[in-house]
Amino acid sequence: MAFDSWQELIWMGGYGWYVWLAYGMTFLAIALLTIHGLLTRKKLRQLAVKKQQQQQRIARRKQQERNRSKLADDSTS
Amino acid sequence: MNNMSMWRLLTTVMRRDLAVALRRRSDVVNPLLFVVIVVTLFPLAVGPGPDILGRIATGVIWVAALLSSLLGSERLFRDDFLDGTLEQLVLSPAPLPLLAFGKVGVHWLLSGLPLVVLAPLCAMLLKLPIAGWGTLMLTLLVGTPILSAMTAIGAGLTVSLGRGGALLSLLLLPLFIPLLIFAAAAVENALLGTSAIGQVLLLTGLMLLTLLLAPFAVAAALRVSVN
Amino acid sequence: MWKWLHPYAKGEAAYRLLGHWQPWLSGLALILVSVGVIWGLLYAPADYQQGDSYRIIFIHVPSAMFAMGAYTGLAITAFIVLVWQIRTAEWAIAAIAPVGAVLTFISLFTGAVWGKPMWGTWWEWDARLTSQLILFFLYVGVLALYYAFNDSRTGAKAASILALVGVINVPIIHFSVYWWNSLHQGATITRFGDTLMPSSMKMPLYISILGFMFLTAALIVYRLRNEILKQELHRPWAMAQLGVENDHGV
Amino acid sequence: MSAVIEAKQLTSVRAERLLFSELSFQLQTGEILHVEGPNGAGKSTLLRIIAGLLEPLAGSIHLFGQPQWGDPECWRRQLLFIGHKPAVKAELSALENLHFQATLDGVTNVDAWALLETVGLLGLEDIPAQQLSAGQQRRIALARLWYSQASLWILDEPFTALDTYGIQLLHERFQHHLQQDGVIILTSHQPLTWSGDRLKKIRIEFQDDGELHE
Repeated sequence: MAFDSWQELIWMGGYGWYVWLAYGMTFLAIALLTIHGLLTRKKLRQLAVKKQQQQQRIARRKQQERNRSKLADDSTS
Repeated sequence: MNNMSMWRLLTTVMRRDLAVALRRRSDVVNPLLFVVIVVTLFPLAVGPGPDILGRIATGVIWVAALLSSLLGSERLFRDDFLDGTLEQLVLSPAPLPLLAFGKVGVHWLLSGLPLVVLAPLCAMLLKLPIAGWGTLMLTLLVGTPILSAMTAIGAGLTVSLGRGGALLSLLLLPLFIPLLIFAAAAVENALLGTSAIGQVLLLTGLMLLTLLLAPFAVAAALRVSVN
Repeated sequence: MWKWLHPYAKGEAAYRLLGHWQPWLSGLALILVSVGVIWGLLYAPADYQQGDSYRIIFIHVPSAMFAMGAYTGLAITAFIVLVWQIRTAEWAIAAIAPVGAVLTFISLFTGAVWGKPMWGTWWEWDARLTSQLILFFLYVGVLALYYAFNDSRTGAKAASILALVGVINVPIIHFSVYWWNSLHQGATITRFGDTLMPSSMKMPLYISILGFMFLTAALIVYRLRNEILKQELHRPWAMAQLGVENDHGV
Repeated sequence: MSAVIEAKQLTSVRAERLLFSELSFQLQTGEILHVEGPNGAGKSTLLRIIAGLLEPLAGSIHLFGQPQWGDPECWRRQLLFIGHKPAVKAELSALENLHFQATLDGVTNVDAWALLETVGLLGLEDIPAQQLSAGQQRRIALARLWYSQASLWILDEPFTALDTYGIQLLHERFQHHLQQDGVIILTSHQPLTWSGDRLKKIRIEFQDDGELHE
């Protein structure tokens, strides 16, 4: 251990502000990059849900059309 | 394809570009006026004292040259892209890098070469000691072809975007830094009375390298852009 | 019948492969960076000249190294894009560039903060910082060009051309900037002669460098997987990966 | 009879939308292919793919049995592409445009005056193209057809902005080209006044669920 106490560690021989600023910013930047990745994934999931709903709507409409034409066939026959 | 017909295609592309440019003279003249105006602004901003003006003269002239090269970049491919000429160039039997080289050549003739001629005027306005004039012109002579070639790469990449102005400067200006450094240092050396031959040779080497490689990059960029 | 889907199927394979790597890369990155940084901050001795301010080196040097390393990776990927037209490589352009840009930013920021106690100024036109700044501009250019196009394929190709032009220029820029620096500053400030470092300082630095290597790789892989999902969202496998049941054709 | 051009299993996706898949066709000497379809269906994309301006997602194109990118120079000599952008320089006159274009097409002994007369631009040769009408500009672009030595013509909406006489003129030129064993691929919203089995048609439909799915 190069430091005897917490105070000394934070003080860093008078350079504490610079050292911790550098480390803090590094951590922040990497954290932001990671969070951005997570947010992207969340957005993708929302998009996927939207797409799924769209496909379900299309499928339902096609089903209805099929039923209707079937009904029409039945009534004419 | 034999050399004769390639040569003819190259000169045809160049003659056509020249003919078009000479009918739109304002497009050619405006970037040059821009340089003169920028140069005029500096004495007004930092004061007309010869010591400070003389110190910054080379830098100002060169930075103005870089910016004016960007200003004139639209002329390279914009109209060709809009009227369909670019498609025809891409489909031409001639190698596209060769045609790109021709277009870079015309751009240099109309934007780089006039800057060399304008240099003494700018040097005079900025009170650059006369010892540096020759070297300044020499650096512009070997440096502006690099400007034209690199600008063509950027213009080729952004031509299909329509609003490429700010983007283009973002892409290109960092790549111009070595040019700026060596050109300024050459003039500095000339002013100090030492030899500037090293830097000028270095710039010449850079120019040859750029002219050798850039046409291929321009061709690749244009192929992407006609998509 | 949909034979043409074949080239697209690679997206899924790439996604799965990267998925296998992801935990290892992230885990190693976390462990090694933690060890390197804590060792460097707590246990490494203070420098006899710079005191404790030198401890910034344990992030500054690795981030600067992999800022450059990522650009080399970007250029290699760009080459693959232009020559073999592999779609995963196209997506990798979008994944590598932001990570590289952030690493460059970190190295710039830590360099500036380190410079303040050393040189008494936040920004010194030191050769290393200046060329790092230019590298940052190159990254920004590639990103801006990529996102300027509506079509991601076109964007990836254009950005690839720019990255290759950039990588040819990087050595020239480095050379010119170092030369320029030697011209304008009689005495160059050397921060740390690597050879003079005692091993008690070197060890944590090496561990940190190794950690940043895995960190860079992990971040890139994570973004690349996101990018693959984004581009392949219309496919059932991608939707399944996101936990959305795809019942198309029901 | 050998196939002049053969397209195999072409598939194209633009902006994440499927335009056409597994499109194949074959043209023998003297045949004309009319690509039909509504706006935005991908007709221009198909033409650009055949011309070599775009790459298909899958599939291949052969000209005289040679693959498209085998010998690009030869390929481009055999091909004449006129897109809906006419490639006419607005600042230059009709005569200059013709002159430069002919040289770029590799034709040296072209009689520009005769060409101007053929396409009905005599007397307008000095005027910058930007002052001519859209139809007249198209005539400048189409004048290339009269000296072209390429065997494959790819024309995107060649009849646009032309008057009845111009259309008739173009038809005659097509007839001549086909008689000389040429091949034409074109898009047009106008019905072609063609009879006989020389005319082939393919139709590209607008895929309203052109989303990519299996």
